[in-house]
This record gives sequence, C-alpha cells and structure tokens, in this order.
Amino acid sequence: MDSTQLIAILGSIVLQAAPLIIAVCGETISERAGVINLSMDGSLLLSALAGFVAALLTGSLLLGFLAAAAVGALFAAIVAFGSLHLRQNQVAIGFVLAMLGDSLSAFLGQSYTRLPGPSVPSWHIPLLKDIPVLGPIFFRQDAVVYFALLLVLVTWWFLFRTRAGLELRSAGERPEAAFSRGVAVRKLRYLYAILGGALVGMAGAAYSLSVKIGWAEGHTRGMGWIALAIVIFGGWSPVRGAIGALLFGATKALATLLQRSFPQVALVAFNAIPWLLMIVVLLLVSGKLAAPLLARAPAALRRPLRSLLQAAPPAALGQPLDES
Amino acid sequence: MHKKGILFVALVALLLAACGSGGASGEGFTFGMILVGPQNDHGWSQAHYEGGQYVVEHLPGAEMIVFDLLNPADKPEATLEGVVDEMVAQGATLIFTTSDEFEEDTTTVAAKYPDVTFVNISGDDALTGEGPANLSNVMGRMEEMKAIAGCAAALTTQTGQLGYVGPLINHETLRLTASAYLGARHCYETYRGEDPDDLEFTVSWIGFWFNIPGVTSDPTEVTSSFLDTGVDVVLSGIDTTEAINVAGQRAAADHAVWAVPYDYLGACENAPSICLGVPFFNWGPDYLAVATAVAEGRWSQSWLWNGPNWDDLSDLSSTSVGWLNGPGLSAEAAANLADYISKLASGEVAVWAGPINLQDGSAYIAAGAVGSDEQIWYLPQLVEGMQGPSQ
Amino acid sequence: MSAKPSFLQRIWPLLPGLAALLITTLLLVVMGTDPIDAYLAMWQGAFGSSARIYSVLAFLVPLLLAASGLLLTFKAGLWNIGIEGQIIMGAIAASWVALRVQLPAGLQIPLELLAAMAGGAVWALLAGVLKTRGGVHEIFGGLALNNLAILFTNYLIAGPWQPPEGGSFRGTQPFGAHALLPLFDNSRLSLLSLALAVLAFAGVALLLTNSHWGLRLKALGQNARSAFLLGVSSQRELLLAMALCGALAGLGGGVRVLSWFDSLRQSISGGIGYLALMVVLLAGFRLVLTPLVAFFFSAVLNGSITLQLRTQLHSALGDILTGVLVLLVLLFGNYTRVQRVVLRAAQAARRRLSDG
Amino acid sequence: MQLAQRYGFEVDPHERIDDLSMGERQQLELLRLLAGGAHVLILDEPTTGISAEQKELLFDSMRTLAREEGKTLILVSHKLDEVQELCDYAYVLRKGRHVGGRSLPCPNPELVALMFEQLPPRPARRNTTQTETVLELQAVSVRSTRLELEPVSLQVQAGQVLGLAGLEGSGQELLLRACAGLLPLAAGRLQLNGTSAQLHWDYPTARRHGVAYLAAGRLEEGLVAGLTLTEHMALVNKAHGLLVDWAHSRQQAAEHITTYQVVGQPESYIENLSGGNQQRFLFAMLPKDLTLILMEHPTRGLDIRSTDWIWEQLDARRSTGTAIIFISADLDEVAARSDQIAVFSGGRLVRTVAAAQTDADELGHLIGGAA
Repeated sequence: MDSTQLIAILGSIVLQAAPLIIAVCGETISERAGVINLSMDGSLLLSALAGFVAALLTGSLLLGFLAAAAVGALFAAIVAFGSLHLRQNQVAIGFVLAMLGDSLSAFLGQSYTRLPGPSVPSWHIPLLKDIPVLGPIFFRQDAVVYFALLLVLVTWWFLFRTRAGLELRSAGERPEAAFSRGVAVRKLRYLYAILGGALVGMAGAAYSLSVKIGWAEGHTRGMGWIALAIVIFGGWSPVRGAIGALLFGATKALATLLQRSFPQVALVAFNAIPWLLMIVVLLLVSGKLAAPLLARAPAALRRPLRSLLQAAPPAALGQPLDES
Repeated sequence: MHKKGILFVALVALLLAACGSGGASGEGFTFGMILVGPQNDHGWSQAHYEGGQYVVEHLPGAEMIVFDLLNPADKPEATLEGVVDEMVAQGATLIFTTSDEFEEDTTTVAAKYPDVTFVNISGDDALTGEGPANLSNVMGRMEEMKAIAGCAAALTTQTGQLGYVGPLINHETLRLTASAYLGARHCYETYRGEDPDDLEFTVSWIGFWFNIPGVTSDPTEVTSSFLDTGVDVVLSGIDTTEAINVAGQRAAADHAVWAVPYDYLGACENAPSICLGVPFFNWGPDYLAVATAVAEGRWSQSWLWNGPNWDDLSDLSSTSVGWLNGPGLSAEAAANLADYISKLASGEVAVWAGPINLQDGSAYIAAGAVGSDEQIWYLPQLVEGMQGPSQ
Repeated sequence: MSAKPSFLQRIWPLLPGLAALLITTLLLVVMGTDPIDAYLAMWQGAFGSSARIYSVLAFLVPLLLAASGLLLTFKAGLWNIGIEGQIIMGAIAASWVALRVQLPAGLQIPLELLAAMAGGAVWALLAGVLKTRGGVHEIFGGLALNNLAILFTNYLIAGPWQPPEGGSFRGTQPFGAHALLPLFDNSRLSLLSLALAVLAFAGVALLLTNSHWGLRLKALGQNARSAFLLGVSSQRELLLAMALCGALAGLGGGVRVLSWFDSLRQSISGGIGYLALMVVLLAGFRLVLTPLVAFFFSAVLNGSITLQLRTQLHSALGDILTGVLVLLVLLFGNYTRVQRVVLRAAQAARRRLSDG
Repeated sequence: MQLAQRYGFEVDPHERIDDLSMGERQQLELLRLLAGGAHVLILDEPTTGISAEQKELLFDSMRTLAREEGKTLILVSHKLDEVQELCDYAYVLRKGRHVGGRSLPCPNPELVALMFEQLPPRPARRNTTQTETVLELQAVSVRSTRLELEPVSLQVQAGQVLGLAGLEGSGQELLLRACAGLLPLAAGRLQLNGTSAQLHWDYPTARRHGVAYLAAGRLEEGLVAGLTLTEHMALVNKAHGLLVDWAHSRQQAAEHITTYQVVGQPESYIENLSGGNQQRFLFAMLPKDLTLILMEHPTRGLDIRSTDWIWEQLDARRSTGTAIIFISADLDEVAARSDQIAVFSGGRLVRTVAAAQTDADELGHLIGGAA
C-alpha cells in the first residue's frame, strides 16, 4: 500500500466517522447537563429516515437536515419531559424510545427502501485542500465532515470556555449548588437535552444523506449504542469523543483491510474487533482499573495520564432535581 | 377458539375447491411469495417480487400474497412454516420461497403440505432427491452474465484492480464470483492485450446476503475500502445497492471509478453515469410457466437452471437471466463486450473452459475440457488468481 | 387529593392503552389501511385458529423465561440488556450438545436444557464480572457481549458447524429427532418447554416474594449501601442474580433451537431479549402482570405476521403498538405524579395570569 | 487572576477542583464570591481541614477585605482562637438559642462558659470497664481524599465507653470507619481481642468478629427505604433454609416493636417511621452478643426520651462486656456518657482524657485547637 492509498483510507475514515462525531457531541452536551439520552439508536434511525425522505420530497438537503434535527429533538424532549417533569427513570424511557424509533423507522420507511435520492455533494475547501497529507484527509470532503469538525471545536469551546458552558456543566455536576446560585437548572437541562437531541438527529441525516446514502431498514442500527459508549470513552469531552469516533472508524477500516490480507482467518473475527474494543476501552476508562494505575504513576505524569484515561461522568447524570 | 379454527379450515377447504374448478384461466389461483429482504431493495428480492407481478399480469385472475423481510434478525416471531401456514390458509396453492436461506425449511414444510406446490429458488433438493414430490427448484443460469459483468469491468479498469463485494460463502456465490473473474480475465487478455495474471481481482465477503448492522461487514465501508486502495471498478454480489451508491458518490467527487450492480434490472438507476451494466434475473417467464402449470394441474417436479435468451439478453418475455449495458460503459468497451457476448452465445468461447485451477492450486478442469453443470454448480473454492477467502 | 379515588383515577391505567391504540390507528389511517381490517387480521393471526394459538404460546416460552430472569436482575437494580446474548449463548450450548453428544433418549434432552442454562449463565456472569470487577456498566458490557454472541453464532454456522453439504449461512444441519423437544399437535409448541417456563416463572416469583435471597436482592436494589451494612454481600448477590437470569434466558435460547427451529441459526433470538425488557417495563416489575404482558406481546407479534400478509403493511406495526404502550405507561402510568405536574402547571399559569 | 494576586492567593486556575487542597478550595470559593461582587461574606468553619499556613493566608486576606475594602464578614466557628484572632464581636448560640455576646478580644473562659452551660450533675454511672482489651490501635493512620489522620494509638477495654469528640471532619469519623473495616488502614496495626487483623480487616470480617457499626445517616446507611420492619427483620436474621419464615419474622418484628418501644407496625415501611423510631429499630436489629459497637451521632435529632432510652440500652450491653466507641457533636453527651474521651482536632488525636477528670471547659479548649 502506498501513501496515496493510506491517505485515501484515512479520508474515508474521517467521512465515515463524521456522523458519529456529530452524535457524540450532541450526547456529550446532553449528558454534561445531566440528561442521559439513551434513545440514540432509535433516534438516529428515525432521523436518518426523516432526513432522507424530507430531502427526497422537497429536493432540499437543508430541509432534510432540519427534519432530522426535529425528530432527534422530539425524542430528546420526550426523555427530558419524562425525567425532569414526570420524574421517571431516564434509562427506561430512553431504552423504550430506542426500540420504538427502530420499529417506527422500519414501518414508515417501508416505501422508501433503497430509493436513489439526493446526497450532500463533496466540496473541497480552497487553499486548505492543498495542505499536504491533511488537505486530502480533512478538507476534500463534504459539508457534513466540515460541520462535524467545526462542531467539535465549537462544543469544546462552549463547554469549557464560556459562562453558559459553565452553567451547563454545573447543571450536570452539582445541580443543587447551581440552583442555589441562580441557575435555572431544569430549563437548562431541557434546553441542552433538546439541543443535543437535535444534533443526534442531524447525525442521522448525515448517514442517510452523506455517508450511507439512501434508506434501508435498520440503516444505522447499532451506531447509537456505539456513540453512547464513545461518549464514555471520550470522558464527556467533545474532543476526546471525536478522537474516539475516529479510532472506532479506524478499527473498522482496519478490520476490512485485514480481512482481505488474511483470508484464512474467520470473517467474524474481524467483525468482532469493534465490540471487543468497546469492552477493553470501557474497562480502561472505568475508575476501577484506571485509579490504581494512576496512583502508581509518577506525579508529573499523573495529570496528562488522567486526562487521557480517566473519565468521571457528570456527578448528577440522570438524577432528578426538585426545584420546588 | 377451537370452533373458530374448524370454521377456518372449512373456509379454506371451500377456497381450495373453488380453485380446483378454476382450471386453466388462473381464476381464483393464489400463490405466495416469501422474500428474505424487502420487496423494494433494488436487488435480489425486488427482482423476485417483480417476477411475481409478471405472473399476476399474465395469468388472468391470479393473486399474489407476499411476505418480505423473512429473516430472524428482523422478525424473531416469524418462521417460514408460520408464514406458509398463513398463506395456505389464505388459499395459496403455489409458494415461492426465494432464498437459499429457506432451502431446508421449504423441504420440511413441503412435506407438511403435500397438496401445495413449493418452489425454492437457488436450492438443489429437487436435484438431489432430498425434497418431497411437491417441491421443485428454480435458478437462473447467471454464470455467463457474471462473466459478462467481469468482462465489462476488465474492459473499463484503468488501475487493473477489480473489487467484488460478496455476500457469504457458499457454492452459489463461489461459482458466480469465479465466473465474474473468469470473464474479466478473458477480456483483459483478449481485448486489452494485457497479461491476465496482472489483473488483480479481490473478493471481500460481508457475511450475509445484505447488510445486518453489527453482524455483517458494512458493504458501504467495504466498497470505500476497495476504492481507497486502488480498485476502480466494484462488482456487487450482494442483494442490495451499496456498491454502486458509494461508487456514484466517489464519481461525483471526480474520481474515475465505476460499478457493476447485480440482480435487478433497474439497479443502474442509483448512479447511471458510472454503471457499466447489470447482470439481472428475470424471474417472470419462469414463474409464469410454473404458475400456469400448477393452475392447469399439469405441474411436475423439476430442477430448473434456466439460461438466457442469447438472441436478446434483454428480452424480458423470454430470458431467465440477462445483461443490460449501463450508461457508464464506453463505446469501445461496449463493442468489445458485444463481441464477447456473441462468442459466448455461439459457444465459440466458454466461461468455464479449462485449464482452471482452484485457489489452492489444485487442478479442477483440465485443459481442453469445459466444466460440467455439476462441476460449476458445486464449485468448492474460488479459482486460482483470485484474492480473498474461500471459506 | 381526596381519599376516595376519583373516576379519572380509577380509569387511569386504561388510558395509555387507549392512547396507544389511537396512535397506531392514526398510523394505519395515514398509511391508507382500514384499521378495523388491520386489527381483525392481528386478532385472527393470534387467535384465529388453534394453530395460531399454539404459535403464540410457543413464542411466549422464551419470552416469558427471559422476562422472569429480568425480574431478578431488575430487582437487584441491574439493567441486564445483555439478556439477548444470554439467550443466544444458551441456544449455542444446547446446539453443541444436540450436535456433538449422543445419549439415551431420557438423558439427551435434559442435558441439552442444562447446557443451555449453563451457556446463558456464563455469558451473564461475564457481564456481571465486567460490572462488579471492571466497572463497566452492564448496559454497555451487555451490548458488546450481545453482538459477540451473534458473531460467535455466525462463526459456528459458517465454520465448524457448517452442514456437511457446505455453504449455506442459514444454520447448522437440523438436529436428529431424538435431540428435539417433542412438539404438540403438529405445531412448534413444546408442552415441556411451556411447563418449564411456567415453573421458572413460579420459581422466580417464589424467590422474590419469599426467599432470603430475594429479600437481599430487593434490599440491594433499593439501597446498596444500607444493604451492605446490614451484611448483604453485593458482589455475590449481583453475580448470582445475573447468573440465574442468564440461565433462564439461556433455557429460552435452548427452546428456540430445540423446538421453534430445529437447528442453530443466525440471529437465533432476533431481539427476544429486548422484547423481554419491554415486557418487564410495561409490567412495571410486577410479578402478576409479567406473564400477562408477555402473552400480550406474543399475541401482538404473531398477529402482525397475518397483518403483513393481509394488508402488506410492515409487521413492525405490532412493535409500534407495544412500544407506544410501554412509553405511555412509563411516562403517564403514575396518576399522582401526572396530577402533581398538571396541578403545578396550572398554578404557575394562574400566577402568571394574575401577575401579568 | 488579578483578584487572586490582590489577595495574595496562589491558585492555579487550570487545576481541577479535586486536585486542590481544602485551603486552596476555600480561597477559590472566596475569590468566586468576591468576583461576583459580594459585600457580605458568611464563612462557615472556613478553616476546617486546612493547614495552619493556609489559615494565616486566609485570615490575612479576610482582614484586608474587612479593614481596607469595607466588606462585612460573618464567621461561624467552633475554634475560639480563630474567633479571638479575627473577629470584633462574637455572638454565642447554643442548642438553637442565642445565649449572649461579647466584644472581642475577651477572656476565653467567658466564651466557653456561654458555649457550654454548666454540666448538670452526672447521674452516677456504673463503671463496667473490665480488664481485658477489646480493641487496640497501634499507630493507626487513615487517609481520605480530604484529610489524613495522623497515627493514633489507643486501647478500649471490654465494657468501656470511648467518646470521640471534635469538630466534624477532624478525623474521628475516619478512625471510626477504619475500626469498622469500611476504610483501609494507611498504616499501623489494629487488634481485636488480641488477634491482629491488619491485613484483611474489612467490614464483613469486622461483623463476623462481633463489631457493629451504626452510621449517622440512618436511611442512607443502615436502613433500606422501601422495606418493611418485618422485611428488615428477615434480612438480618441468619437464613435458615431458602425461604423466609414470614410469620416468624413478623412475630420477631412485633416483639422488637414492643421491647424497643417502636411506634410502628411490622408492615410499616421503615421510611415512614420517625427518626427516633428508626434509630430504635436499628438498635433492635443489632445482634445479641457484640464485642464492639461503633456509632456516629447515636442520638442526633432524637428527642430526650429516645436519647435516654438508647443510652439505657447501651448501658445494658456495656454491662455484659460490650465496648462502645461513639462520635457525638454534643459535648454534654460525650462528657456524660463516656468513660474515656478522645479529642480530635485537625486530623490529629489531641489527647485522651478520663471523662471523670475533665469538664466541658477543658474539652472546649481541646476541641478549639489548643493542645
């Protein structure tokens, strides 16, 4: 394999990871504010369908993405309403919505199966595209990739560099403290859960309009759960989450290449890699294994190592707050 | 509940009686069709579905009951037997089970309903005698069409690398994939004057007839991976259209790539400009023949492996399999391809002409010999020169 | 807030059902199907003949087994989403015995069922140990193990357990008749497995209501810290709950290969584990309701096959009906909570009106 | 950052909160409030868990705030030295009542007299202390994320009551939890009844050796909300067979309800009982023969009747040789109920005194930080 091929493969990895990155950013925002949106898998499916159908019928990609975002936001709003207002278990509601989104997409999408439809055109960014190596990998893609990359930076900046981001995080970490300091915790949680859900919806449209164009039953099945795991792996940071999504894409690409290089190894061995990786990675980031490891590390290394390995969820993730 | 059941059975009996008296016309004739994928997948399942519709159009009064997406991943509550029960209850006297996946179950269920005629597509139980007397097999002789597909790819490639997105490994897929390779090899040598050993032909199996997320490899990613690593023509052997979709997307971004879809006449629609053509199944005429025979009460067991109408590969009233040139095929390539087709038609050239070695180097078809139906149908491995797993 | 339940409060539990029905009816109307035809088809598909009823019962067996197991893990506060993989591993273990072991008739089937339980239990313990020792949340450990179990099936049926004629990805060759559960009246229903499922459910009910262990699980699920201080060993009990749940799920998987099918196939469970989770959620973890809800699910899903055949609508309609129902019950099932939210909203609106 | 320099704080703004020491966190919090434009600052025990050096720094900046910037500061503290050092006027509150005030500085004893009313004449306590040692700690130190307890050595005899006094967070909780096996020993040896249990000392082991632990938060650590009294009874009973003998457990619960004068029914859910009744029931669930009882705030939030009743129960156990170690924020209780009193301050065991030879005055001083 020569370097052009390697660059081409890396470019594909970036493209295929783009929807995952968008979904991970959305879920990170939601969880940072204290709301787990476990419905992601169903929400991705239904929004992928909605995005494709809307774009197909109207001919407008923008409307496709908006329709998908609306579906994602609706799912998130149901989770938020159920937990924040009705004080029900977020995990249970999310799980049911994940199932329901799957069956709804299968039912409603029946007549749109495999139809040729619109897709996001590729557009190379002038100047940037000519940067050696990085240009072909990151800047000869389509708008979805640029949106995903930009979203990572904006989300990171918003979460960690703005006052509103601080309030968002405080709603997820110490809602009582935030409330006592005048933060409207519940309102914020609604806002960011719905915003996060809308991003998940756009990720769905990113699949059906850019990465896996068109619609078929079960189009993105499983990706929502993987995105949820990547949020954990990413330590609830959009940057680390994006790296996680890219690494995940890389392992899948590697699995495809390995299958061709090692025909004697059973096919399923390569398909198992992402799932084995999921277990290993979650083992690594869980406090139980990481903490003793960190304790033994030299003090100078502890901080960089921790930011690499450790991932504590927002302290009040999934917990209700009584504001009355 | 039980009383209701008896009532139901009585109703069925009535329907059956009515159909018996219907005779030749097909009036009151109901047949069932069971599909493994969605009926509009632009691939394997849609080709069958349209074959069924062809019967409905040409056999006046015939009615079709369809059940699609019968696979345990999508519907744990449905079994072939349960669906057949229901179809028989609705009056079906002929049932097409259109996947290799249904082979064993069809044989079992056929024994349960000896008065209903079963046709399993791509199976061989009627050939081997494992199936009961009311079961027959139909398959299209796709091998030459795949060879034509391979030829079109070899005539077009600029990098000398072809990629084949395969479903799962069995006799059927091995022989079809190998046929594509043999056609490509022949044309690469004959029409382009290249050394056929320089032609790289790589097979990547996804693990099932179509993508099941998390279970199979994703054909979108497999195709991307091919195109990233120098392959410029992708051939599809799976039920669905991912390969041509991805290639179309690449072409829109100014890459010189092409695709050859499979199964369904209309499969080029997804990206016409880079579609070199499609080897397709045309089940209609064969299904009509079977349905008419059943409706007229003169059906008898058979194992059909029907070939194309060599005079016109796109004559939908007569050919069982066919080839349709795609808009992406250059005029020069089209001319060469027409030549290849005419030689295949005349028998001057045979796809499975020896010497052919298997992938592990063992001799399979001797020099000067042509592979027998049996040898082709039960091909045990890919053939020498192909890259990719054989099991 | 009066002591006597109001009319609304009394009919409240029925409302989610009505609403779910309304929503699916709307869907049907939008898709241009006569709802009456559709529901009639579903009814007949589930209860239209004795064969259909047997089918409903046959599908119920693994569903009820899995749901019974989940009652245990939910009681301990665990989200055993890995139950799907546990069903599959049970099926694989049972298939191993059926394919590779030859025993006298009286021993063959019991050994297959025991192997099925062991297979499910091992897979569940794996998820349990990942949680208790590795700190991996059972939802994600379970999901990964589910997919690994599916891939393992694929490996077996395409590799070492491939039928002798080679090829097909459909599954292994059919097991010998002696290895299969005896079937009832030409259906896919094995009365033995139905009896086992009922027995398993009764056992779980007994464990949960009357055993020391069940009480410890309940304490763990309610307040793990207090339970620990009162002398309950959380690791051991959680693992035991997982193992038992896995064993029941695995038994369900065994029943799938030994009676519903006759061989190990790809996607042998096809989501029964997830369905069982929905069953238990809809039953609100209540013992009495669980088998009823499981039966309801089985009937709806079986009915949706007929629905698809008659109306050409996607059979996912049945999943939508049950899914919407579970969602509505989860959201609005608790009358007092809903009432509180409504009252508060009304108060706030009144305040805003009087302020503005 | 400008603010930090103005007040002489050295807080690295890039550090994570968990990595900051308590002192640094206090500084940060102060900065945060000042940046928010606060004019009145209320500081509740601001020096808890911080070093003397950091305390000086903090006090300097507080003085700057008050004198130079005209901010109003209200300090809530138990530590007399701090109050004397920093404040202009002190109000003394006791048991929810305002009992007086003094302009500062003033002699310490005046304040102490206000803080701790004269101890009532103690009821004659039988001394049940026996000779054999139940618990011996040798240079035991315990570490938590916030505090490190310096090595402690002490002995508790059978039948003896050891009271642990000190402001909350001075280290006595760490010691108690370490004795219960809930926290690992960072160093030192722990012997129970003469057997060294340094290596595998965990909570189940401690329970097996007849150690009982009652935490402060009854519904958080001790009782299971959602379970009835009968179910609690069945839970703690040694399991005979697989199934619960509900009739027996119910009868037991009923008996305990009578014996321990719990207001409730066997079918009552534990969370529906009052705090006093919950505590009574916790006592009812303690096994019969115990070597050592460890308690955090055994009577916090209880009325006088329940308090007395609980101590009667403990006395009864004491007389059979059970040793008791308890923590209480109520100095009167510590002084009245203990044989020995260990006083903790700032992560250190300051001194162990015999209860008979001390008074609230001395305790107050010790707690306040004077060695």
